[in-house]
Amino acid sequence: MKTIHLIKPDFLNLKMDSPLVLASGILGLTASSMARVIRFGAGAVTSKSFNLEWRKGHRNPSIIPFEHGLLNAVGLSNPGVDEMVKEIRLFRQKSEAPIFASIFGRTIEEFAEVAKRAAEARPHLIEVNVSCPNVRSEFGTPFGDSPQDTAQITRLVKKAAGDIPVSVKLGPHGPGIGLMARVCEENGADAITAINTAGPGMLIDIRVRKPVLSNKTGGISGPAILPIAVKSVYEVYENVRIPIIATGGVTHWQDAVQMLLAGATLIGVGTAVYYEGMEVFGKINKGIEGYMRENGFSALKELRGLAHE
Amino acid sequence: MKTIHLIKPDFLNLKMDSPLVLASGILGLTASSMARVIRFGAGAVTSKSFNLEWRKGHRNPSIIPFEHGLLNAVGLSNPGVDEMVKEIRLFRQKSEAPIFASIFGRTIEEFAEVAKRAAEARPHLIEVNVSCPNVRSEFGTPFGDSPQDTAQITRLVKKAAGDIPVSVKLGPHGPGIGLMARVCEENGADAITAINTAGPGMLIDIRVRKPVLSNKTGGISGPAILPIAVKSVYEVYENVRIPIIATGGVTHWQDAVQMLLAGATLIGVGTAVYYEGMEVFGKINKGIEGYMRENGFSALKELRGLAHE
Amino acid sequence: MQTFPIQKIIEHGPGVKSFYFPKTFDVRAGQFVNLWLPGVDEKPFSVSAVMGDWIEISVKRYGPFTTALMECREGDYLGLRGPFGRGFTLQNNALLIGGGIGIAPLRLLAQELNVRGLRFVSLLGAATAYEIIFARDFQKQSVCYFTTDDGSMGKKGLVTDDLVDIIAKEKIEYIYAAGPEIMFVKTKELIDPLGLPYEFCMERYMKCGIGICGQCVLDDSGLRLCVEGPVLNRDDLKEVTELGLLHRDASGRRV
Amino acid sequence: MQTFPIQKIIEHGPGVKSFYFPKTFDVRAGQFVNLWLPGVDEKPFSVSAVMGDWIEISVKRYGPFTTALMECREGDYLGLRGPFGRGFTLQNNALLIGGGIGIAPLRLLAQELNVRGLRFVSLLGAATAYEIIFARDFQKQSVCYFTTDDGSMGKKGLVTDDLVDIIAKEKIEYIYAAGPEIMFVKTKELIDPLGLPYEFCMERYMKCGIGICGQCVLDDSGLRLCVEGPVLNRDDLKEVTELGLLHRDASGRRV
Ligand SMILES: Cc1cc2nc3c(=O)[nH]c(=O)nc-3n(C[C@H](O)[C@H](O)[C@H](O)COP(=O)(O)OP(=O)(O)OC[C@H]3O[C@@H](n4cnc5c(N)ncnc54)[C@H](O)[C@@H]3O)c2cc1C
Ligand SMILES: Cc1cc2nc3c(=O)[nH]c(=O)nc-3n(C[C@H](O)[C@H](O)[C@H](O)COP(=O)(O)OP(=O)(O)OC[C@H]3O[C@@H](n4cnc5c(N)ncnc54)[C@H](O)[C@@H]3O)c2cc1C
Ligand SMILES: Cc1cc2nc3c(=O)[nH]c(=O)nc-3n(C[C@H](O)[C@H](O)[C@H](O)COP(=O)(O)O)c2cc1C
Ligand SMILES: Cc1cc2nc3c(=O)[nH]c(=O)nc-3n(C[C@H](O)[C@H](O)[C@H](O)COP(=O)(O)O)c2cc1C
Ligand code: FES
Ligand code: FES
Repeated sequence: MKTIHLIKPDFLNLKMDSPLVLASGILGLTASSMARVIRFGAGAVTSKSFNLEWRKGHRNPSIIPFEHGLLNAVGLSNPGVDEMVKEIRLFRQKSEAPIFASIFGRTIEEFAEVAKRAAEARPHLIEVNVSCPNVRSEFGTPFGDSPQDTAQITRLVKKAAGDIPVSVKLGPHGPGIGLMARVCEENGADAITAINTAGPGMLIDIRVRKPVLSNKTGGISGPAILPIAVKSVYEVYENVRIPIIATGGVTHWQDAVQMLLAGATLIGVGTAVYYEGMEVFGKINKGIEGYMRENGFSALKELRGLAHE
Repeated sequence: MKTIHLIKPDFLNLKMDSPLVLASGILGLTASSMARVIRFGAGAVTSKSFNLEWRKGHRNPSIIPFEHGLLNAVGLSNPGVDEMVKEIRLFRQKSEAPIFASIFGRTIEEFAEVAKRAAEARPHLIEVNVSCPNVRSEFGTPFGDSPQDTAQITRLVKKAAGDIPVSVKLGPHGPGIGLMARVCEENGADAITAINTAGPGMLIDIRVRKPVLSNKTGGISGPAILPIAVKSVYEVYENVRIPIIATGGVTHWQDAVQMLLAGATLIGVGTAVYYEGMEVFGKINKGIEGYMRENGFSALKELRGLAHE
Repeated sequence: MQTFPIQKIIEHGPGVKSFYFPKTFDVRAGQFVNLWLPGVDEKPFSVSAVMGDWIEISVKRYGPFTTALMECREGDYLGLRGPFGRGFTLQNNALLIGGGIGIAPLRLLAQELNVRGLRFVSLLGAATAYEIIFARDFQKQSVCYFTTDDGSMGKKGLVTDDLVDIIAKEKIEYIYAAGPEIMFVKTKELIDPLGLPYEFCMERYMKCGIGICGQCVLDDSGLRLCVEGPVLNRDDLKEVTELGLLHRDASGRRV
Repeated sequence: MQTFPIQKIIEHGPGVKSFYFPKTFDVRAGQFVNLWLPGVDEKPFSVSAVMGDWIEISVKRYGPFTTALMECREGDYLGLRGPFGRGFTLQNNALLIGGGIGIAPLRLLAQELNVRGLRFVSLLGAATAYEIIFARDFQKQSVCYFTTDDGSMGKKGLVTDDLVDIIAKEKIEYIYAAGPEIMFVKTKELIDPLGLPYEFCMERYMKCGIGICGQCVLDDSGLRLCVEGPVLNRDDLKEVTELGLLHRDASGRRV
């Protein structure tokens, strides 16, 4: 991927050639996989969310397409912190692009512990997933629905992470994403990732007469949720000054530009890989660059939040 | 529309030829409009939500299509209870099909007052809209996000409505739709309508660099939200015994069957009129009937909730 | 919603302008588009002509929206979506009756009739000469009768004054009309006794333009003007009881 | 997800069956589908043949999923989505090396080569005779060599035992292989020195089948077996460092 000067973001002093970040849970299990995503034009990658011990997650079907997006209830399957620390280290050897370590915990304390262990691998950012909707039956309401829990997790992770910056990943529902972002900022977060999957939703097969996902319900991603994500980013931008990793439904470059205008500094891309292939990163980069040239912008930050004026 | 025996629903002893109900806010301003919808095959209609005084609502654009559904922020524009009472009466003269009066209030007390006034027109059901997401800036958080408010509104409306049955219309987000449905049932609701629009969402025009809706954000309806609606209906069915008017994203007969399997007694149809025209009611009726014949069902209630087994 | 830059603006006279936009869809006479002026409002407008790669929209200043529109410059981006509704059918030996800015949709109709080689006669009226937009184009394509309130062009008076005479003289077999509602009422009174078939291009307050909000539905027919209209024919209008009476405003109230 | 009824079931022997489903898409040899057994799980399976309006899927019992599948009856509805992945390229003078249920994708490959008039030779091995599914069909289309662990069909031993000799004798120019991973390792050792091009149809634990979960990605290439595979060629495999080594389970751990 040739470096395109125009679209270099200004995010926490990290060196990136594109504002696009591979979203957590997509192709983020191994160093090899994430390094390949960089070769296709992503500016940074986010690992699959991991916690202390490995987890099998939910049985299949755990990821199913419907006409307008994907439903997934992977159930936070992951190989555990030991394995992921190795993969993050390996990635850092393979690639100069930043890697964000996505972490979660079953308890508030586990978040801090995982953050501490993850920090050993020196990721460029720790992303704190407080908003997975797919482990409700196991863990209860996501921590991200509670301002108190989120505040505490942010504080503890921030401390455990040392000098590594921390982004908190919020869901679109719950008690107002603007409020939650403020809580994170006040408790030391360096960035906000918005959003996780929406819904959740369910699809029932009318022949078999059963929910298709083994977990019955699953989070919704992809084109269907773009308006929810744009609205969330717009709202977060109005509430905090820390940068936003805008994620949710971005499939075409026009969607990415909407996110920038709503207030994004970086843009997460996940499900679009299904719709547009690995080439999606290069295509969106090119589209943003074309838009900037056509409209006389010379840096990404000139676009940021323009829709608020 | 020829009466199709197979698809007569069993809903609160109302005589209906189809389980399809025109959803509130769609073609529900006048008796003429609603009577025409019945001629296209709906089993019942719901009026536009109204309150005591007429309201202009938000400026245009207030309803915009995106690739996977509609965004709307009509802002509860309505001609007020006086006018709507006249239209409901007129509808009852024109048609034998049931009409549901959708009401809202800016205060808890107004709900009761509107219900009392609406009852004068003898609608077959009063639907209580506690979940409109588009008047947040004006009214604050929807009442439907608070179990206490919803309980009180349900009780007051139920009393004001006298012998007219009451359905409470819930949104998909907030503190758990299963819990909210239980609150409504415990406080006397005769049915649950699920769901109102999802999100809300926002779309930004990348040339003009502004949110397209005059209200900036709007509720999402149509195909994009079907999985959220199916999941909500499934959850309500697990929590209450009163019947469900399942609404949200139903566009094809297969969607309607999903709703029945999830636990619906009636099925609301709104945005599909945009995608499939007025013929959508007839098409879905035919599709459900075909499915029932093919699979050996002889009454709608045999399908109800089958996906839970 | 897609936005497009204004390609060109023509001023016919104070408060009457035509705007040109890139043509990105096919459109038939009588169909309309929704114009979005960011920060202001969105309103329906007939397409008044198709010229190569451009579509033309012609506007008269009334209230806040059209006033804001008059201030737009070439190159400004406006939202434009459509085309919505059903257009005119194309008939021979027709009379085109236009009142004021109602002349706009008739201009595209004249283009279409002309292309098909169908004969028509134009009867156009307005407050003053420059409001009879593109009068010269109509004259090139058809016999024309003009009326103005101030007598600045054609006969002084209302467009309907000589209607019955013109119908007889020009051997008219079909009527198209577009203009203020009072003009429809007058026209209907005069031509119903003659048994002539007709199509009116009507206006109502609109919200969605796509047939779901119910704002533009006509009593007693239940027809949605944005989908089954805005052009209604004699049969449609038989069931419309509100012609020339109250309309609905943004709240849905009759005003 | 779409569900379809099982049209027909053939039992080859204990724990080995072929299932027939309506054909609703085109599929190429090497591509696979995901089968959903409601209430049980969803797993990938190669399409082993296309017969008129049906597709055939051939399965050997291993664990819980395939055990449940063995209990299905004709008429049962199963979820089926696909086709996923890239298939085999079609080459002349090829050797098809199949081990156990790996014979399944080679059966469709044989059909395709045959239709194109391309010459091939089959070398198929399994634990016992009935596990060499559709042996007669292979014999009709090609010279065949069989091996079984118990000697119940063909030569007793492993499929790779006489590989180099057969390549020389049959003037083989291209290799296709499908079977257990250990067979690939052996095969690769034997043919790499010969400089022959090859394609292996591989298996990994899969979740999404659509290239997003990362579960099936191969070290060190980063290739997704469900999209860039399941058929990998010599060039692809040059970058795969995990062949015959650890795989990832449902958690993503190497096991
Ligand atoms: C299908 C359709 C096609 C249309 N095509 C055109 C067109 O081609 N060109 C065009 O200029 N307009 C057209 N209109 C009307 C247009 O949509 C606006 O309503 C109109 O331009 C006035 O908007 P405004 O906001 O400026 O004024 P408003 O604030 O809506 O109105 C200001 C005042 O003018 C009165 N008024 C508004 N419109 C009219 C009218 N048409 N006749 C008489 N009085 C009126 C109102 O009652 C009010 O008192 C069309 C409307 C429809 C429904
Ligand atoms: C692209 C692709 C195509 C496939 N095509 C076919 C096919 O056509 N027919 C078919 O029967 N299967 C095929 N498989 C394998 C299939 O998806 C299942 O993994 C397999 O059938 C076992 O599933 P299970 O749940 O019954 O057993 P599991 O519970 O997954 O396994 C039980 C035990 O058997 C072992 N095991 C599982 N699979 C294999 C194997 N393939 N070889 C050796 N040991 C194994 C496991 O390690 C475990 O110890 C394919 C897999 C992929 C990825
Ligand atoms: C299959 C799948 C798995 C995901 N796993 C995770 C995860 O482990 N951690 C996390 O924070 N988000 C996870 N997500 C959410 C995505 O990171 C992203 O927030 C969401 O999908 C919206 O973006 P998209 O529409 O671009 O996919 C997952 C999404 C999908 C589709
Ligand atoms: C333009 C529009 C206006 C609506 N107005 C109302 C309303 O006044 N009251 C209400 O309860 N729901 C209203 N709704 C929500 C619908 O009744 C319905 O719950 C929602 O659109 C989901 O169903 P659908 O996908 O079939 O449209 C409105 C929806 C739309 C699209
Ligand atoms: S404007 Fe909404 S139905 Fe016509
Ligand atoms: S199985 Fe998910 S990427 Fe291949």
